[in-house]
Amino acid sequence: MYPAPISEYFAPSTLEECLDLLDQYGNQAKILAGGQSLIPLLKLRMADAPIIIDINRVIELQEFGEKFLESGNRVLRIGALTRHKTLASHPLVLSKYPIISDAAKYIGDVQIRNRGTIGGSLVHADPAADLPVPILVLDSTLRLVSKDGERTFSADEFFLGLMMTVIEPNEILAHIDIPSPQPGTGAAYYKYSAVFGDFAIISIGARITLQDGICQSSRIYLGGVNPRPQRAVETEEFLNGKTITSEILQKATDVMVEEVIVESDMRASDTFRKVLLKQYGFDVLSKAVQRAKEEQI
Amino acid sequence: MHPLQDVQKPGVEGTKTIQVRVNGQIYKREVPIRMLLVDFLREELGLTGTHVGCSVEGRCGACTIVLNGNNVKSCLLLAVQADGADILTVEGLGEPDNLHPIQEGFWEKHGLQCGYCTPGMMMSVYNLLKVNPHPSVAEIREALVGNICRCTGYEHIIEAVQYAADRIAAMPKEERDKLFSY
Amino acid sequence: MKISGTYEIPTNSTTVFQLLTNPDVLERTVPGLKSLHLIEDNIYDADLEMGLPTVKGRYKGTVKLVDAVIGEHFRLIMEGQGPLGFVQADVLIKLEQISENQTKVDCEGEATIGGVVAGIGQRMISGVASFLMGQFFKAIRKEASKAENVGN
Amino acid sequence: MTTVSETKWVGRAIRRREDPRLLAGKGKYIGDITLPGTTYVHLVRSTHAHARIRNIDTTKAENYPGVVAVVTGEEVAAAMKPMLVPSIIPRLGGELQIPTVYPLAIDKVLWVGDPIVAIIAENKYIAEDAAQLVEIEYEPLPVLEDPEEALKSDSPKIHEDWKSNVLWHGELGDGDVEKAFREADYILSERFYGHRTGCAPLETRGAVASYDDFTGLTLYINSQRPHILRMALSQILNIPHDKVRVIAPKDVGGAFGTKAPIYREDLLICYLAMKLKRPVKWIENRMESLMTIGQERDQIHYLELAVRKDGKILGLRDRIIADVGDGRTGVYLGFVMPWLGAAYLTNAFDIPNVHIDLSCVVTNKPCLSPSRAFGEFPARFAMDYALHLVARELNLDPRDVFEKNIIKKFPYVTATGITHDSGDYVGAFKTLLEALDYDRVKQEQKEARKNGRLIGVGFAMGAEMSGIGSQVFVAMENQPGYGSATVKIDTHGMVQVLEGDSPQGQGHETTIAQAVADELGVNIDDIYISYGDTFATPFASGTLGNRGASYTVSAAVLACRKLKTKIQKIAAYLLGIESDSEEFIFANREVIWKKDNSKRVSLDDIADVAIMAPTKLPPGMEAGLEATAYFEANIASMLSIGVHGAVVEVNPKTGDYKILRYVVVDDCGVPINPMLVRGQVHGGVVMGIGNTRYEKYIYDEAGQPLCTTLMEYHMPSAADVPDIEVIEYNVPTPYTPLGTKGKGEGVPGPVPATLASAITDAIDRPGFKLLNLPLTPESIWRALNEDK
Repeated sequence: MYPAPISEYFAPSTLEECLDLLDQYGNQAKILAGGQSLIPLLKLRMADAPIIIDINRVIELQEFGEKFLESGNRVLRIGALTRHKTLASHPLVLSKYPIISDAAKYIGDVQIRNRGTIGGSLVHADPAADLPVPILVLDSTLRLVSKDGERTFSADEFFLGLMMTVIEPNEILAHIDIPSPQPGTGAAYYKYSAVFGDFAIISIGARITLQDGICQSSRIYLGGVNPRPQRAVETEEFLNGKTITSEILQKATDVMVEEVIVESDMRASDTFRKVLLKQYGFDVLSKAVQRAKEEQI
Repeated sequence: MHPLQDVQKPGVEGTKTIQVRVNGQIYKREVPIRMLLVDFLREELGLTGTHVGCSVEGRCGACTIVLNGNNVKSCLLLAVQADGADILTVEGLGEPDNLHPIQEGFWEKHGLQCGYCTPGMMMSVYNLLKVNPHPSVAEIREALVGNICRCTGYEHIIEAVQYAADRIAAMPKEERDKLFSY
Repeated sequence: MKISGTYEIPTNSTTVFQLLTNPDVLERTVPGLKSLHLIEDNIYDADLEMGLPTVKGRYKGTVKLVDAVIGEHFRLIMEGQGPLGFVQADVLIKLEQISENQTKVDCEGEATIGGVVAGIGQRMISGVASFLMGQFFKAIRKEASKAENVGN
Repeated sequence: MTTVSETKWVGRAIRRREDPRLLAGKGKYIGDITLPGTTYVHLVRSTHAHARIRNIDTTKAENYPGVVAVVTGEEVAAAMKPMLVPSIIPRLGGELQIPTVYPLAIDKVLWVGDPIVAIIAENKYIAEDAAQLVEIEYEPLPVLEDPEEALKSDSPKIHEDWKSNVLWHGELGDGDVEKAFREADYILSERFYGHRTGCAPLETRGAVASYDDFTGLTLYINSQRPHILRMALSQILNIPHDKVRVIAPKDVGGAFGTKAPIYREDLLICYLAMKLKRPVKWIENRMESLMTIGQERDQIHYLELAVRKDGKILGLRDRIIADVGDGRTGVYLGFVMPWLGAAYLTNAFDIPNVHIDLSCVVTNKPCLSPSRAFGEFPARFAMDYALHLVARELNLDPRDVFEKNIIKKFPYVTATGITHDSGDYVGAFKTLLEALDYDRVKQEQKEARKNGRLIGVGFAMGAEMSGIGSQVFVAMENQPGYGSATVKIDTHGMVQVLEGDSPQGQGHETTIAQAVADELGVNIDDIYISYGDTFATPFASGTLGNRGASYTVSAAVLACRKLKTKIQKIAAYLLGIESDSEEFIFANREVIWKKDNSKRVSLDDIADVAIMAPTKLPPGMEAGLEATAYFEANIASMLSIGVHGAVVEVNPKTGDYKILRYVVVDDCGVPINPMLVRGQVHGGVVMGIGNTRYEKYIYDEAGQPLCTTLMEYHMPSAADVPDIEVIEYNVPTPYTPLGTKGKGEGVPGPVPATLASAITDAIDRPGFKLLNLPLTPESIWRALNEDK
């Protein structure tokens, strides 16, 4: 299974060059980052790429680290070319944002994590992929750039649906900014899959901010359940303002299972997905709470 | 039926000249842009130790190589992407009369049967032992998720990795470093 | 695979019927439809690029409108074949006017996807189907508003 | 002084001799073989499960630059006979309907993946480009996916000229079944379902063919049985046998049965080479592989057991309905596997009264092809799990029910006619329970339950065939069952062994050499093994069904013994001894007179005399040092026992389960190389776990295969499976020269019943049963919530 003929290959080393190419070729070109989804699609001839723009050499897309924005807010900036391997194991992620490594360390396998990028994963927007959920849970901001300028979206605005995002053909995702957590915040992610490292049958990501044992705010997203990671708004509302006990988390899990709209496929039925959400929802919420107490998201 | 017009016109086949270092040797070749790296290694360079098992999505890992220090699947890369890269394939791991401890481990512990997954499997073991010289059984199992073996049930592969780890641990540091120069 | 959906269109059922059965409108509204030519009564030749923005398949085939009762219902039978396989759909579309300029459209049917797409994309197919139906009815709503405006 | 024991190789866990080349990346697999001027084939396959082909337009494909030829079904059919020639049709009695088969579809397709058009191009990328340009118009026909539907008399016929959709129907059994059921205290009656799954080796199929008018056809193919294929090619393609040479590559990337049949593509590739007079290469891609080969096990058992209240099984009735797919794959036709599963249904148990009614039904799926635990996988599940259900129903310890029913006297012939040669099945079973620490686990189970943890223990048996002798094989596959080998001592005193089989990772280069080294008293490095080339090796049925250690090794041993007689005569003559032929010891590359150790001749000298200086041979003796032997055991068939046990923990909320321990007690007669035997058992168990829990070929109602990549067909990785413990419990068989028996083929068989019984024991709730495979967490959760 081999790709159709490709007539041009560009490997720009600067963002400017890259944006020029996108401006010139737009629709005809495909951006090649990690290639772990694009190359299979090309082999299956389900995607067509007469022109390939390989962004692996673009320095500006490789930023990684904490940064102060002009607003004075501190963020974790993750360049679009950051590999899953870094997200799974970087000390900064492990110590301050473990929800990201929760998700990144079980993406596929070592080889995929060595190659795959966060930008590729988010733009591909596979509903069962691991990274969209924590990015949504952390209220991240995604910066898209093109020759025409920049656009910034919240993660929630970025994902439109099944494998669809707001990104335009002449744009590229430059980086993701994850806001520094408020004090007392913890977050966690869990995936249930058929075999180790496989796409999620269900995944759950939760962030909870606690003050004096009371939930100040929360954010919960569920992956693998339908065409786009789904926010559990009612569950969040249920938790907000409540003193967190194990009983409350159990009830919150019930609310979550109740509110989520789940689809069936051959990996699992809708009913069984709810069984899994019920089983693991509580664990994820508990872990988020525990991390809130330890100030780790 | 009416012809499916424009989409089925043959695309124009572009080519590009690349230079790659494979197992210490430099190769310069003009390749079609669409050529997969695994085909470049196997068919252009004749390094047929790297295998293809899943054809599409890379799940099987038989084509695993070490590229610029990381184990990756060579069926999920275009050859042109490897321009300027430093690659290790199974052919560069050891010599028949001077096997790498990983190869020795697989031999001693019967870590292979049909041998088809073995080259890719050993590339993943290479990457594992480079960063984690004393892996636990669970760590070995997780490090090999990207390499399917259909013969061994993995039991002897795990023993092979442990054997190699022990052998390597017993070596002086310079020798160890030489074993993991990729 | 079952397909179903309910959509509301802001015009009366006769207009909705006309929109949904008018090849010119369909050419504008069906996502990915490249061309539609009448080949005999109620049977059209269609060239369709179906899928998502990033993942597409090209299909060539026919669209048939049968059992049509103006303003009430019709069946849409589609068949397409392409390099990636085939699509078949048989959908009963029922119209119910719920107010003067509001019509409820009920779609109920079966679709079969065959070939490469079925073999690798099972967990995605129903998502793609509902996305495409959503896109279609969104476009039809626009057409309906246009028609209403013209009418007014 | 040299003793025999010092040179003994059999029984030693030595490293394999094939490994250095494989470890260095120098293995030679089918994909590595490319001849000068090679063209590449890509097949356009049906996207419909059942349809008439209204039109095929290949014009654009033909005009695509780099395309050498585009070929459709009628052209190929005109050049050959229908593929199912009499010599490859099994003769198992019963009622058989045989489909007409040609390499490419003509007029009609019967399953998604049915090959329709072959594109031949200058390279493989171009062949695929052109495939995109082929336009096929289909007229869909009703799709039959359910074998029970297909059985109904008003069902459409998949093969229109047949009287029904039943490919084969027949009955097996013996004894007074009616009486057994009349006298039973309890009758268990359940429907068991085994899903479609199989072996899928990591290397797909592949072939390289070349043809010229002088040497004829040469086909390199990763086949398990090159000789059988050669014979069939000659007959089907109407080429004289001497103009057909089949060569299996030195290295084959696993097969597990899937590379044993004669496939339509094999014939096609040969035809294309003959047509084009250029080498033609086809390497199956994974997608076509997952929709074409390696699918097995798909059957329903309506099983009834007549049981005495002490757990003794008095009789068995089973109605089996097997979904054999389109039934068009050569040699097996999809029905030999279910038939064998039926023949082996009673497994390791003494059940005198048996009646089995087997219907093999065609559907719009690919034909079943053999997969390790050939035919036995669903049958083992039904039989052994049923014994556990009996124990639960009668409130007996399943240990006692098993022990009561296990075969104790050998040889034993089952009611279905299968001969168990020898062994100690009860001993192996008891060893397993000891290894599991059964009583303690049962105690721990009680403790764990108090803490809300559900632990269970289960077990099952597998009496696996260890090769099948001609008595059975001739009927089963119209082919001999003997093992064959030629042993030659060359001019340098090196020993060459030629076998007619063709291994795929089993380690023949090591195990055969171990046996031969002992026989001839040479070092293992003095021996080289040749196989795969039908122009150079003796005829044999191929590497399959655990034949290696039972039959092929035995043939090599017998060939050595034939040769030894001659060598001893030469030695006696050279030493000037008056001696009977049995008076020499073979050790250290020397032939030593037992009566006087100082009288010895080196093998090199004997080889030199026999080959290079025949004038020095005893008067009248023929020159040369080689012998060929065909080994046939003096019994219809040999079996070897494996007993599996597992301890699992189940989460009753999700049905998820974890295997805490998996233990196998295994008998292979005499292990030639215990390390290799363990490897076989590990691999077999993990494949069994994959097939039981993770792997399923799923079809939708339109017959579309939904698992056509390894992202959807979930082979377990190292992180998905437990450690496997193996305990040897070997009883040498008296029916082979070394007491050896083949091992590995049947290992996956006992896995589903082992896991199902352990899970059932963990749940321990009246009425809870797992009657359908696979055992996924969701299926267990459903079973848990259905019986409430």
